[in-house]
Amino acid sequence: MLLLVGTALVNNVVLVQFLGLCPFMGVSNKLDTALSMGLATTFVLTLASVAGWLLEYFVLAPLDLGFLRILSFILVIAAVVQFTEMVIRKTSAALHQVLGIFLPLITTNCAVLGVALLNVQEGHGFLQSVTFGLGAALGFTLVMVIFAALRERLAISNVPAAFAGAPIGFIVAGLLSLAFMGFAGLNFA
Amino acid sequence: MFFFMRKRPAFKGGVHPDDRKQATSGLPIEPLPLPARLYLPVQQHIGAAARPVVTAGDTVLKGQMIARGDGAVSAAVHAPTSGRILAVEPHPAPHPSGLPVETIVIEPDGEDRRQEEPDPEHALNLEPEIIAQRVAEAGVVGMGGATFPAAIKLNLGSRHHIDTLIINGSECEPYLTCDDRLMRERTDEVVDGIRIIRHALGARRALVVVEDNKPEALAALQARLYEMDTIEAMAVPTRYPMGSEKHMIKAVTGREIPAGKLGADIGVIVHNVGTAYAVHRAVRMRRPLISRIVTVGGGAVQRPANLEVLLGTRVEDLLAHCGGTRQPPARLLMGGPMMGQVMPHAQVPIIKGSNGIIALTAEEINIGETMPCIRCGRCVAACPCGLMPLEMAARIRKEDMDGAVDYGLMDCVACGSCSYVCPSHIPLVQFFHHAKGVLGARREQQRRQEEIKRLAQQRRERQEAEARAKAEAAERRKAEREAAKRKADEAKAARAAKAAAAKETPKTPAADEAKA
Amino acid sequence: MTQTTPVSGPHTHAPGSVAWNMGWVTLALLPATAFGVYLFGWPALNLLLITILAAVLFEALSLRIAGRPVSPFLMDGSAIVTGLLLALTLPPWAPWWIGVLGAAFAIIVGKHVFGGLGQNLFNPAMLARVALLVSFPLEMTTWITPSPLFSAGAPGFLEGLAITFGLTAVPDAVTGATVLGETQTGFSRDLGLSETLPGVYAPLQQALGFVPSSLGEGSALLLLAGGLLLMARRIITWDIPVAMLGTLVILSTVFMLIDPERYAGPGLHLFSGAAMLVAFFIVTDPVTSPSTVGGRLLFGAGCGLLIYVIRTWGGYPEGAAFAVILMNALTPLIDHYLRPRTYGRTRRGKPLPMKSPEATAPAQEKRP
Amino acid sequence: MEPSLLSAIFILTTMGLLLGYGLGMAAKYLRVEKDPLVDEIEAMLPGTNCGQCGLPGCPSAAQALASRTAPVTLCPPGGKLLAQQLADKLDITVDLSAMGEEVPAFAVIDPDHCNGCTRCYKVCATDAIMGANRQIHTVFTEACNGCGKCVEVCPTQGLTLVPEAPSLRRWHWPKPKSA
Repeated sequence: MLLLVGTALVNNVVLVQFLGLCPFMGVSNKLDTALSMGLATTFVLTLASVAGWLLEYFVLAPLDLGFLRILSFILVIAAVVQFTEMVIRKTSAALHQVLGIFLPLITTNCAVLGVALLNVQEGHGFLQSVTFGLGAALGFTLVMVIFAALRERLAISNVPAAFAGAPIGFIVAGLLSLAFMGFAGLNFA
Repeated sequence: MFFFMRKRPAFKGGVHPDDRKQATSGLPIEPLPLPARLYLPVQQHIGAAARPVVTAGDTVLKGQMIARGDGAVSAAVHAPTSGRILAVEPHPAPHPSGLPVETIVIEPDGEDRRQEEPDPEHALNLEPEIIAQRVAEAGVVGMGGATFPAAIKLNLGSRHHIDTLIINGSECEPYLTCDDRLMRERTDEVVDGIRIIRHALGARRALVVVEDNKPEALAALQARLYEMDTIEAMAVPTRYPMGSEKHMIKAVTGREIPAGKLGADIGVIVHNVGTAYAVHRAVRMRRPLISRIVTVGGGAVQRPANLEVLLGTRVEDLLAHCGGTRQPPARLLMGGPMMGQVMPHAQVPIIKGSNGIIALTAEEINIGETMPCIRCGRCVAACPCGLMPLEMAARIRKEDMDGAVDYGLMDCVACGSCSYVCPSHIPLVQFFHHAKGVLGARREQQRRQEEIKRLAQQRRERQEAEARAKAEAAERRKAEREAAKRKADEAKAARAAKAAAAKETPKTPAADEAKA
Repeated sequence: MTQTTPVSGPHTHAPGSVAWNMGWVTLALLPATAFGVYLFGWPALNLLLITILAAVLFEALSLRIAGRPVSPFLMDGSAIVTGLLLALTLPPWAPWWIGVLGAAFAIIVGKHVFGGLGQNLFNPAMLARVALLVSFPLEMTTWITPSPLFSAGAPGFLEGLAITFGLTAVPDAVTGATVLGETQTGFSRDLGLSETLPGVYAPLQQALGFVPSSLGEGSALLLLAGGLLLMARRIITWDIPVAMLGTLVILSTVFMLIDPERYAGPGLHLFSGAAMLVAFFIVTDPVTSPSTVGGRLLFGAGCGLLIYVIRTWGGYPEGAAFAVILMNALTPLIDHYLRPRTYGRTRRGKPLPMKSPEATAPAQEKRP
Repeated sequence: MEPSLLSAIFILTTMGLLLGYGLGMAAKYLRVEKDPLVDEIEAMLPGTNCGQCGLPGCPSAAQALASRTAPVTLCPPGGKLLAQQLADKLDITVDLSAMGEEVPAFAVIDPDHCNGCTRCYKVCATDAIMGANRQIHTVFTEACNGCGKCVEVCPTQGLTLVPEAPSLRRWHWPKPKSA
């Protein structure tokens, strides 16, 4: 449980470890698309960390094919993402049309691969890697939703033309990570 | 200190503007002398404009109908006095835009000869339909400012089970005292009007609702209603917008009208005190609606007063009667300061819905420079409909009208409480009026585009039908020509065969040629 | 001149304006500021004036760059309030460039980048304080033991100028740690509260403010008085301060009952650090707090919770600034979901169901 | 070839095959027909094929919009309203302030110039013009959407596009100035 809160808040995937920034900036214009993007990434990320662990301990470690780790992880993640995209296209074409290019882009989302690799690097057991993956994904979704609400508020306020759109988005993201520094050194000892 | 002991608030939100009625609440109603000209617009009510039935040069009697209601939702217009019709032409309408409206101009002849009127008769044994029909003929509309044709509400009685009739005597707008004076000086006629309306609607009980800042009116009504069991007078706390139909129903019965429904759907109908008085004169006295009581007030008026004014009298005549203005008013309003409208100039006529002419000075308006919205939430607390004015205004500012509708723009009754409390002096209500106007224009454009798409579709089908018909016709003609050719070939072949046969029998060819 | 162009809506208005609000906020802050200046002497006054002046200058500069009319916006006093609030949270003898840099960050990045008054997402003063705390930890944590203005050890006017403009180093003898700082170091040397507190914490003294603290946060009682004045004048609403201080008290009492050695009591949490200043003057900033009562209650409770979490388990002794910024980030989310119930609709927005069955019985037969 | 290289190639190929097969099955099971977007956009367009967008007709305009090769402001008869709807549909934000708050305009025939040549009502997409051979023609303002094709065709310049006069019914409040 502590690990879950730790990865979600203290070293949040996006704002502290700066992973997965491109969907974070790209899909956060509207609150509901950000939420669905977050959920899609949670689904993929948790599956990826589970698959990562299985691959590591049943295939790569016994045959010490460590060098294959990134390649095989990416293969599995791509498959899971492709599957997710098909499910979303089938269930709601509107959502698929809105998420657009960012859905297949989850494959290249550095948070997904990053978390899977971190799992192996930290030597997490099965349960730990699942909670780590879930915590990172929940952190990602939480921050996506907060950031989307902030950007929706910016959309209706008259931001000066020079800053409108992406620039103010980057500034707010910076300030948000400044705020998340407050959680630095948080330990429930 | 006794904050908690106050009984359940009448409704959420609302504001407490200083009512500033002292200037005119003590003054009795005084009639306005006959003006030189009367300008009667054909559009004095909600719904379709009335259709004029007189032309320039006709002479009319007092009370004669000069424009007939057009269609279901409309109201007739009558001549306020006898005289000659000068013209039926566009004149400036009593509207902030200053745009013209079709107006019937009457030149009074001063004799005030009345149309022969059937004598008054006992109204309470009339059928509701007849009452509604008389009210419609008399051109009675909601006198509180909404000007909705009253007859339609009376007919609602037959289609819905009405258990409560509320007579709105709250008059929550500052400065206005016309209803107050009406209730005090003409209590009997008002009560009689209420009995007629209650009878027409078949309502179980009727409540006359008066705000507690008008004790004399309340006392007058209670004295008169003492022996009646079905009609009572009821005091409600002074709070703006108590006069709004939705909030009066909530304050009196505790029930809320579901969104998109009418008061009648939950068994409640609201009429203004002025409407009750007009119904009394229409049904019992058989007099059409030709005059109304108008409060002339505001800091810029020399001598504020409550005047009984013929419809069509120009505002400049009222102001002249009240001694003109001490200083040019910052804003000349028709109606109260909260929901009233700015008049472009004083050459606009009084119509059925104008309950007040208020000439305000700049201090009274407390004009402040508009600053950006600081999201303080006072407008959210003040909104009696439970909306978020700041969010709606922010979206309208960004031309996102649908976003404003999602935040409840269509539930807004434009009472003005939010703009009243806004520390940044933002004209929130004008944003909402603008948005509703744009959405109305869009719906109109959408309707026209569908219409044009249908026409284009029709034309295409007509052209295809024509083309098909032409093709078939060409087909048929070709077929006929072939048939004809074929017949001709056969005939030629037959003739050739006969000719050949004739060669073998030379003796009879001459006869054949002569015959052929 | 009579109004001829169409102007809609109410033609009368309640008293009050943005400048009026800001004026009252400044007034309510004066007692605490004066006490802070008295407590920490000339350097504190210098820092205060420099910060406010810098804030006003940067406001004018930003307005000119944005091409906005300078006078109405400058006169509304929002820059003065931001400068004042920022100065009150700084260490009393901080060097002048801390004040100027903080004012620049607050006004430019905190407010005008978003589009000026009313458009910013985070409280400018707190944003600047967080930025300064993270970038200049040393200058931001040199606390001074109080040496009242004209008492013996206090620096004179010239010395004050020298300290503020960094000519002479701050003598170590004078520095001291705030109570929260003391408890933090105590835990790092795993001393229980019973050992560290007696030497440092005297409740009455703490409340009155004769303790090392930042410029304006010392006297909790004066801040409380200012806050109640604002509430009485209806400039701020009661919901956020009550929710925040309430949550802080409840959490600290519960945890104190669990383990008094590890967790400080409500008294210390309320009267130490920035709790009072934040509760009445910073968290109630209308621009960055939700606009519904329910939203504000949740917002206040969130601030109280985060302040407690960061103070007790976090890395920084004083978490108020971070807590405010984090909750400001949540405000758009709170406003999005917590909306008032519209008349005639259920809380989810659907029209109310028709309670009494639609009796369409024609009126005839029930005629009396 | 060391054994680990061999096993690496073997593992990757099997995983590739396995996952490929799994996705193939999923693709068949989750198939979706033609992209319904084009028909929806076409349904939104006025359908008068007036060609003012520079494309031969509304179906090809819909095609261009779906493939995002044409801007949403391409359809003058549709005006600002259609542009806004198309922008929402294709989920692109577009700055509509460039399109003026246009007032609907109608064709009006100047009786002195009209010689009844009937060229205009042949080309009118919505049959808004009525008139027989060598008779003076009139325009139904209700049916005319101001596409302007008849104005070009008229030999005697008798046809002009006139904006609708402001009326009390169509007037609405201007947007207030905000600080």
